[in-house]
Amino acid sequence: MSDVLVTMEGVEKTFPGVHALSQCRFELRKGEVHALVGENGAGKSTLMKVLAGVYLKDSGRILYKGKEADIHNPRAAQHLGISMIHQELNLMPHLTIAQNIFIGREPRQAVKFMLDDKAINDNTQQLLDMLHLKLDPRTKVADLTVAKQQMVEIAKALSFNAEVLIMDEPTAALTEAEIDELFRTIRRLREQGVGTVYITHRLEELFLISDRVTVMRDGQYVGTVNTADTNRDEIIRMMVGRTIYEAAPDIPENGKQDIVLEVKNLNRGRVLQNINFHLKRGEILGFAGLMGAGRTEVARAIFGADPIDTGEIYVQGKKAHIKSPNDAVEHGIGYLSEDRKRYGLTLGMDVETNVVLAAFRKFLGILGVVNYSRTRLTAEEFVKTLSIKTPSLKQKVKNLSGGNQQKLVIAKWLIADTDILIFDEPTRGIDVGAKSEIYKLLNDLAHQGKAIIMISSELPEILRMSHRIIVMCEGRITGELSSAEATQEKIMKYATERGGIVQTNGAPASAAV
Amino acid sequence: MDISIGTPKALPRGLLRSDATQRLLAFAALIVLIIVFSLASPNFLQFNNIIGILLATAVNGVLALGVTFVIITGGIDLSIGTVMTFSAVMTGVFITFWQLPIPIGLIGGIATGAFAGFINGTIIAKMKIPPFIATLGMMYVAKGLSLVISNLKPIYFNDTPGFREIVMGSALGSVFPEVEVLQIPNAVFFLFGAALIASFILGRTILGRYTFALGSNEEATRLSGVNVDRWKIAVYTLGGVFAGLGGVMMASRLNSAQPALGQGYELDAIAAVVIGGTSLSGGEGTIMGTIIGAFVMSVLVNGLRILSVPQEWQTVVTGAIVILAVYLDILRRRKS
Amino acid sequence: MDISIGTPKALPRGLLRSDATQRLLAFAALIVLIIVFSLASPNFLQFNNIIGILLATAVNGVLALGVTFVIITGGIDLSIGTVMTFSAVMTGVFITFWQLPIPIGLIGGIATGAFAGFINGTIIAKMKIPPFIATLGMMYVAKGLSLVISNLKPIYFNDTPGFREIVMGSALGSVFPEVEVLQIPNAVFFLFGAALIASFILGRTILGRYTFALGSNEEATRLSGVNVDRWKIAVYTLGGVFAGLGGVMMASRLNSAQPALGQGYELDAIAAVVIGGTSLSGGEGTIMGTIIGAFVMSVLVNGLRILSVPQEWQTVVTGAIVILAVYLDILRRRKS
Amino acid sequence: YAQEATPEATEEAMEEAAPYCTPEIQAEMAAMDIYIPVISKGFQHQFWQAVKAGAEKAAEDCGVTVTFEGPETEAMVDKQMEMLQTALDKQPDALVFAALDSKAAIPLLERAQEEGIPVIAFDSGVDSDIPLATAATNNIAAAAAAADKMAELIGGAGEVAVIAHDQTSRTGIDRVAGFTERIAEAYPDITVVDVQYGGGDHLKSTDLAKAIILAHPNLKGFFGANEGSIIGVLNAVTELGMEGDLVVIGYDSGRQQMDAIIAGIEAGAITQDPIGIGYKSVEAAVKALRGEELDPEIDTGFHWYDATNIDSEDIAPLLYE
Ligand SMILES: Nc1ncnc2c1ncn2[C@@H]1O[C@H](COP(=O)(O)OP(=O)(O)OP(=O)(O)O)[C@@H](O)[C@H]1O
Ligand SMILES: Nc1ncnc2c1ncn2[C@@H]1O[C@H](COP(=O)(O)OP(=O)(O)OP(=O)(O)O)[C@@H](O)[C@H]1O
Ligand SMILES: [Mg+2]
Ligand SMILES: [Mg+2]
Repeated sequence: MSDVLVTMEGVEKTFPGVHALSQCRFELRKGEVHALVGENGAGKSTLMKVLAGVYLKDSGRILYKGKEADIHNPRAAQHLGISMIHQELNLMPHLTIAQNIFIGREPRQAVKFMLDDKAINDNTQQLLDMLHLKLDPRTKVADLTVAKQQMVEIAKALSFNAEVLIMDEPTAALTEAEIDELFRTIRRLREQGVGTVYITHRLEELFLISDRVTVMRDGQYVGTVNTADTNRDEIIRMMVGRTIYEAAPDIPENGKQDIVLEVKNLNRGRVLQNINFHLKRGEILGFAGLMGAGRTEVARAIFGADPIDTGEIYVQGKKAHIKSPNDAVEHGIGYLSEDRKRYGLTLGMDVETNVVLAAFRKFLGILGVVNYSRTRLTAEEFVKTLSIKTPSLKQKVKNLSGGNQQKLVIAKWLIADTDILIFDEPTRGIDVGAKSEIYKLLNDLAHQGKAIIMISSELPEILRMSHRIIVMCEGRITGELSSAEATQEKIMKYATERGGIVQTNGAPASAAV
Repeated sequence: MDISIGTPKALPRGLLRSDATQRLLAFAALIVLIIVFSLASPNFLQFNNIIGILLATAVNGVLALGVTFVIITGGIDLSIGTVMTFSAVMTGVFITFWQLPIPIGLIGGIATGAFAGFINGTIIAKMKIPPFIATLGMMYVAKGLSLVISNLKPIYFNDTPGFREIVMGSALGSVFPEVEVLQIPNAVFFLFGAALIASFILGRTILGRYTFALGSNEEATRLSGVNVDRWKIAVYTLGGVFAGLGGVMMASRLNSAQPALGQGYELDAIAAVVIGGTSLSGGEGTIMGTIIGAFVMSVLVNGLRILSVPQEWQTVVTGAIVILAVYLDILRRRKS
Repeated sequence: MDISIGTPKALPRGLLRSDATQRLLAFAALIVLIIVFSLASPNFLQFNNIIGILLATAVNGVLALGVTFVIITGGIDLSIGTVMTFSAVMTGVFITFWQLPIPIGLIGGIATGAFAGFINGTIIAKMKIPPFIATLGMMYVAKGLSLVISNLKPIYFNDTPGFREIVMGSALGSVFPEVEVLQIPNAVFFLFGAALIASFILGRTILGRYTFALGSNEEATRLSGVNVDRWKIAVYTLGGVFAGLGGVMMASRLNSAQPALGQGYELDAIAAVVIGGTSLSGGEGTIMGTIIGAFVMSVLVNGLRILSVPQEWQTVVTGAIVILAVYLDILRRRKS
Repeated sequence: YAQEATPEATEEAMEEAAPYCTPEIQAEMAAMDIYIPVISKGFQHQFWQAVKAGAEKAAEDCGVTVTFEGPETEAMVDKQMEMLQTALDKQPDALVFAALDSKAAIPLLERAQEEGIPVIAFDSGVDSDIPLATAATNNIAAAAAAADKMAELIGGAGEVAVIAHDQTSRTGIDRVAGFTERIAEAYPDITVVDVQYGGGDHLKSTDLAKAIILAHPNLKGFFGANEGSIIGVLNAVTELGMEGDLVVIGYDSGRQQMDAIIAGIEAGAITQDPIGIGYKSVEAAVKALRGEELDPEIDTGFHWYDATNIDSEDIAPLLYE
């Protein structure tokens, strides 16, 4: 018997208007971490969803341990020992962590239909301890931040003791410490012979964790290489079919520019305490910090998405009363949320509507009649500029890949043409090619005189893009650095005055999963 | 894969295209019903009965138009039936009690509906009460107020000559008095006129766009800087306008405002909307679908009556057809 | 950074805690109503009237229990009112027409409800028809069938001695015949017994867990390998069981099965559930809340009647109170 | 005041009970394939089912076809108009109709007249001379008779209450008005302390009646203005253990009410002759079709019945279980 766990051959999958997978293949061995990379919309998630029983393939074969497997639903996949962490969070917010982890296979009491909640909680506690997560199994998932929810998803996937573990961009919402912990866990699993599929856009992670890399492009298999025998540039070339020139954007000096946004003594419960900062014309102001530091809260408070307790906001020197996002837009502030599906897009509507949604008032004739020829032209123009992959302007946004959805959100705010733009994790889940396009875009916007706040959990990105960096911790601003003085170490020092979700004394876990 | 815009101009606009399929299929169901009933009874396809069907559709159709907007936002309006009645009663108050001229009475009636819708919208948007509950409350309030204001008695328009002719007269027919097939009551034109306006609002105006956006993802719409509260109130107010129009049509047709009527109409209207392919979870729907849905309902009821099917069986069949019609629509969508 | 949950073990369990607050607040509203009515009328707090309120709550409360499950899954059941009637009619068929023994008749009645619920669930889960439509269809079908089967006539249980005593007798009272305050009709114990069972199912069993999971995120539940179709069917079937129980209780109280009754009961039951703090968007809810909600409704109606408030005003007040009660609940949640 | 509540008109109506439709007429009609739709005010209630039974009996006797339909509630004026319109579209030979709102129906009745379709009204009249005859109970007089009985049985003084089915339907309004107005004008020592409406729903009427009884401890009598309402009153009395403490007077019949009357829990009730209404209306339609002159008023009468005469020949045929 060979050590091949999964073989997928000739897999085809079409969605209405999209040929998502064509003649795709993939192979996973025992005890390897197999990275799957490709541009947004390349079909990575779709291929793995076929393996996990979420989508039915149109044709092709899946061999599991050498035998043809019929994976027609998620349960069938679970029975085979295939477990998947989805790109989108798939949790029940009203249930507790423990209830989420054991959904579908709850321990029962002597009477079969009765639940044994103590066992659920105890087992979960063990699991969380093993991952060094300081979480109470009885906490409702709705009360957790995205990052913590992601960790719960990971804990859940691990709890299956699966032989095949698929992780679709698990680190997109995580910070360094958590990623370290995750990698430790993955390595431990590798030793136990688990085969892990690891989808990511953070190419540097490939070299930290993966054994082999498979590259996909436009729904097709491009190739598989041993990580040890390749390098970043080669992978990028395989992904995009060309070389990407990753020049550091120039950061123009802008010390003399006027202040367009000033925030004074912003307070909101324990989440935001005494936030004071200003933003200048043409400036990119980076917001760094660990997850839960309160950066999103700052953005939402400025944008009027959440009510504030106290504090003042000045736009162009004048005091602004921002009670709702509508007020914010009227004051020329735009906000791109970190969770595009929930807060950024009307997924059931088409591309055209989504890109003009924040700027409809610009396309109105008498009686509130929408000038569709103008919305179409504008949408077309921006879809082209940002090279958003979509079969047509009338494609429903939910059928676009994650990265293209993100570009759409950006297009939306570019059309709204606000002077102040707050980008919350603008490159989360975006491929390298698109990322460099977005960096360039941010730069151009700053050059055009827009004032930009960029919230990011990726330190290299923050360091590369920002004129100035504000570091937050626990709802307070703990430091400010100019681009010249900023380094990863300094930022981390400000950002980690106390431990994160992962215990810092994390002893290497030896217990078996 | 087709990068960027592909051939947008070659394709008919996506939204329109899917609408077209939808219309075709719901329409097919309607045609099947009509064929079955025509074969089963020679009385079904006579001119008078067709007019009867059109008339029976008029009020429910107009109500359904308003609910279409509400349902596309992902909401529901249980109050339209009794708000319709309330509007009819207020029309009676204006015209019969206060002796105001007919046009003012009609506008007053419609404004009453709009006002009730505005209250619905305000409760929903500002107090964050789920639409089901807010409009359930309004259903009771409007019902009670209709009875209180009318003093539990129908208000008659017998002393207002011409009131009945507003919907029951035939403006077209009076131009061609000798052509029988043109003796179509105005109610029918009210229905199709209202449908055209609704279609225009939904398809061409900002209100229509936001109606869809609210239903698709309200939070994302809010975070796009749209004043969702205001637009939500506008949608429910619009629903109220159609309920008010239904009310004055009802009053004109019966030449009286019947205060006890109305409850239950909301279910027929909602059924029409959903049969017409509008999704209760919001974000999609068409006016054409709603009109066809309304006709499916009234052709069904009329046909069963023409066939003298016992009433209790009519109820059973109606229930089954509602489910079936929606199922067909779902099958169609799954295919596409 | 103190990201994790502070002192988890010091806090009471999250779910329980929020339940407790919810109960307390809905309960407070109930108490306020009771105090107001007691002050307004000396007749309100007499023993017989309290029993009257309890009895008036019994059927609606039992129906509301079933709907609670359905609503927690994010669904709705508009058919419970007429399914209740259908169950009552079938109980009549079993006991009066077929002369089956009472226990079998009762079980048959409840099974009828369960069957209707099962059909609802199947249509919803397998045919993917929205609950609103599926149960709207079932509402009509059950209503029609009740009339058909009973041949439009009430079915009497006069020849079945002891049938009326099932809910109207007082098992407790007969043990202590001389103590007046213990002469509590069995219906009350049925209600509380059913509530206990419902509470147990919701809180302790696998069905309860999946009820919450379905309402919280159905897709995630499905991706976790749960057979969501099967559990959804189970939830609607359970709703049907409670409707069936309501039906036999109704039949016993009226000593007859009245085939024309039932429509409209679903709205009262849904209102009770929502007043009790269960969210129509699913994922949360409690049995205790529903019971309190049912009492709020019946205390309100009873109090207004005791005060001889004219009916049309009762309707207005009921509407306003429904909105207000839900608003209070929303305010509470926003605070917490 | 009148001890015998039955007005003369009723006696008259009872006399001409000889069936009109002989086998010859039956054959004649059958040959013509006559169709007569009956549009009623309702169909789910026992009363209307009894009317239907009468109409179907007449149809059988006279060799014609009838269909019977009515809206679900008496509020549904427009639904009834649609039924009427559909009925006319079926090109009937005659029409039998009970208007929920007589004014609203006039245009359609005019259409019937134009098309030469004879119209017979029943239950309550139509404000028009189109119907050739009207077979109806005078609900006001009937309820007034109930008031007289009530006064007699409670000794001419005290508090009484009323539960009716509907505050807007003609029958609901007439019966409540007939009762309360009679009390007001003839019995100054009697007060009607409460009038409430239970929609004809037995369960709601029960809870309602209970609340009224408890709110008015001195209540001496209770009038239930239709079957559902009186069953509610009876249930309330039974559940409160007050059998015999209250004078309960009902309307119409039905098994439970009849049992209660025999058991002495209910003093008695007013019954109409629903079967007769149905029968006579269809019969009148046949007469009209045969070109006969019709008596425009067919009073089908009402009767007081109690434990003493419930089994009598006069009453028993009027009651339905
Ligand atoms: N449910 C669906 N319906 C229609 N089209 C879909 C659906 N899911 C995915 N697609 C399309 O299939 C293609 C592949 O998408 P997929 O999500 O697999 O990409 P991906 O490689 O995971 O991209 P990303 O890195 O952005 O997540 C895309 O063009 C996408 O628009
Ligand atoms: N739904 C919630 N319920 C309770 N607390 C929350 C919730 N969401 C966020 N918080 C808390 O609010 C604080 C700020 O969170 P926020 O999301 O603003 O952080 P962030 O810096 O943007 O981090 P991230 O990288 O996760 O977006 C944290 O303490 C977090 O625990
Ligand atoms: Mg993906
Ligand atoms: Mg954030």
